[in-house]
Amino acid sequence: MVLFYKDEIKGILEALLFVADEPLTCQKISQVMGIEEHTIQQFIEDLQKDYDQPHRGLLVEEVAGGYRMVTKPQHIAYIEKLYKPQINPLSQAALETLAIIAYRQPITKAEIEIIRGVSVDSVMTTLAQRELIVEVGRKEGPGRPIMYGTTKRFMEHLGLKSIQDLPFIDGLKEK
Amino acid sequence: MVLFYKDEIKGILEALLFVADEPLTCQKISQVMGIEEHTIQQFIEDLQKDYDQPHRGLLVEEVAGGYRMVTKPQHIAYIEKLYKPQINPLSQAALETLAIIAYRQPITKAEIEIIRGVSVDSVMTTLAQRELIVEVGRKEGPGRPIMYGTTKRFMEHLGLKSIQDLPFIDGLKEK
Amino acid sequence: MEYCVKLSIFEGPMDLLLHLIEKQELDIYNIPIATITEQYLAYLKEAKELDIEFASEFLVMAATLLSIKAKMLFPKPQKEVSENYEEDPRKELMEHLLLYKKIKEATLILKDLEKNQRAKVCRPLDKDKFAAKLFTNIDIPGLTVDGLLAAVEQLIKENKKEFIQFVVKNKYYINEQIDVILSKTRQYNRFLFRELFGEKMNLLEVLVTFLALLELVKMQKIKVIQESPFSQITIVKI
Repeated sequence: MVLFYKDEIKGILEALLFVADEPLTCQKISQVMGIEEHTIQQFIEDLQKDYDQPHRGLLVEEVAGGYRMVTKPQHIAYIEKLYKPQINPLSQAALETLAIIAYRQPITKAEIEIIRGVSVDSVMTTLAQRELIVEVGRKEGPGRPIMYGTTKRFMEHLGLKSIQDLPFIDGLKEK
Repeated sequence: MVLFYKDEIKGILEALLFVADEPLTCQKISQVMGIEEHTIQQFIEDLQKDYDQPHRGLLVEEVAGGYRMVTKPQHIAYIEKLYKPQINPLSQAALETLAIIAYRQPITKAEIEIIRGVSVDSVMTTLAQRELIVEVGRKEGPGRPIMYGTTKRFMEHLGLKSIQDLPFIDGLKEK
Repeated sequence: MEYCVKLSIFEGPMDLLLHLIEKQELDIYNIPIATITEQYLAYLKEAKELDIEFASEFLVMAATLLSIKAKMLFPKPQKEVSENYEEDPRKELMEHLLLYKKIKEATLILKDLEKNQRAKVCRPLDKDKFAAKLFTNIDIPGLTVDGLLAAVEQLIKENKKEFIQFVVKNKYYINEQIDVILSKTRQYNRFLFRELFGEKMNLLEVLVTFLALLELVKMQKIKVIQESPFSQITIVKI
């Protein structure tokens, strides 16, 4: 058992919630801080009360059995304004790669590289980050390479229903 | 001009700093919120005072001409228990090379090699990959060699407000 | 003197030289060059270093030291020395050492700053991923059916065999689309590519129609106009 000042516990809790990239359970925080879970629970409730005040822009929400720090919903318009100009258009290389994946999925990176004749590492990373493509399985055979396909988000962007709606998939699958 | 409650401004500021992925300038915040820069400045100072309180785990630091939200240094031990920050410290060779570039910029690779007495090829590549240095022009004279300088990322890495914020070392800056 | 350390603990010959000088509290402004050369060479001899490239940088310094030592031993004849100024052979090395010493100081400062900064952690945030979540319903600029078609066009232009194979495999369907386009040209002299589709078009249909379009252009039945990349494609009857 570690001894803390009350303020210190709140500060550490706030710092932990800030850096966590997924909801934190009381159990996890308890392990990290060496404090009992029910104490953590109390302090989180205390923290939530602090955050409730109108001059605070964040809140601590309970989600999926844990807690996470998010912005208050009323500020979303400003966050969108901050982010919107930062969304870059897709490059020609990204569009070409996306076109190949869309028509030939599931397809491995090596197969895409054969078609495009260049390395597609960074382009694939960009497309995956933007949630336009996703790993859909592994190809049988040596090395069992990862196969990629397009996402629901990709379909939404193009106003299309779903991958299953595409005809002639069988014809595309063979080479 | 938009009308806000004082509390609301602070809340929005907190939310914006929370979601930003790089230091936010007052100018940028001013654009997003439609409030004058000097008002933003005042509210950031106000926010910084709030964060100074011992029960808060975060702070708003001025870095590279903007502001960003980070955890307080005294909580690092708990954060490291939860999550390994992915930023690796620089090697001695990289730090030494970076020190030369920071204090003598703009400077060519050959000039750095004379000072260090060793080849700096691989170190320069590392520094460039980490976006800590960048080509800033070419030197007049034979071969017009590339000159290097430090970047905004460099200031962020070391927590400098601006390049003038580097501690003064007598006789180092001029040649 | 004991030489139990490796050369690689030093950042280079300057670092070693500075280390020897500071360890013995020698005066940089008046370096006992014979002594320091001897110590430096002894160090090189004892240090069992296998990396020749690294060691060679230390040897360059050894040569410099020996040359300075030689100049000190054999001063220039009296008449060649200018009246009011006598060049010290150590001057350049002295200035270099002073500068390097300051760089070491600067390095320590940077190291401290880095250490302090590493104790403050930013939120791990993937901008693109975050933006993707924020704007699920907003178009990514450039990602339109037309944009994708432009990319396909580019691929075909570059003669990618995979796509040609695809064209061959779907010949029948392409012929069907050729008929669709031709029947439309009988009604209109000029229309938009987009008008060939209903509101719900599917991607493959768009692609095949596009290929049919290229086929018709080749057959010189139609002309295709696109003002700029990603803009609307206009079909004109010839």
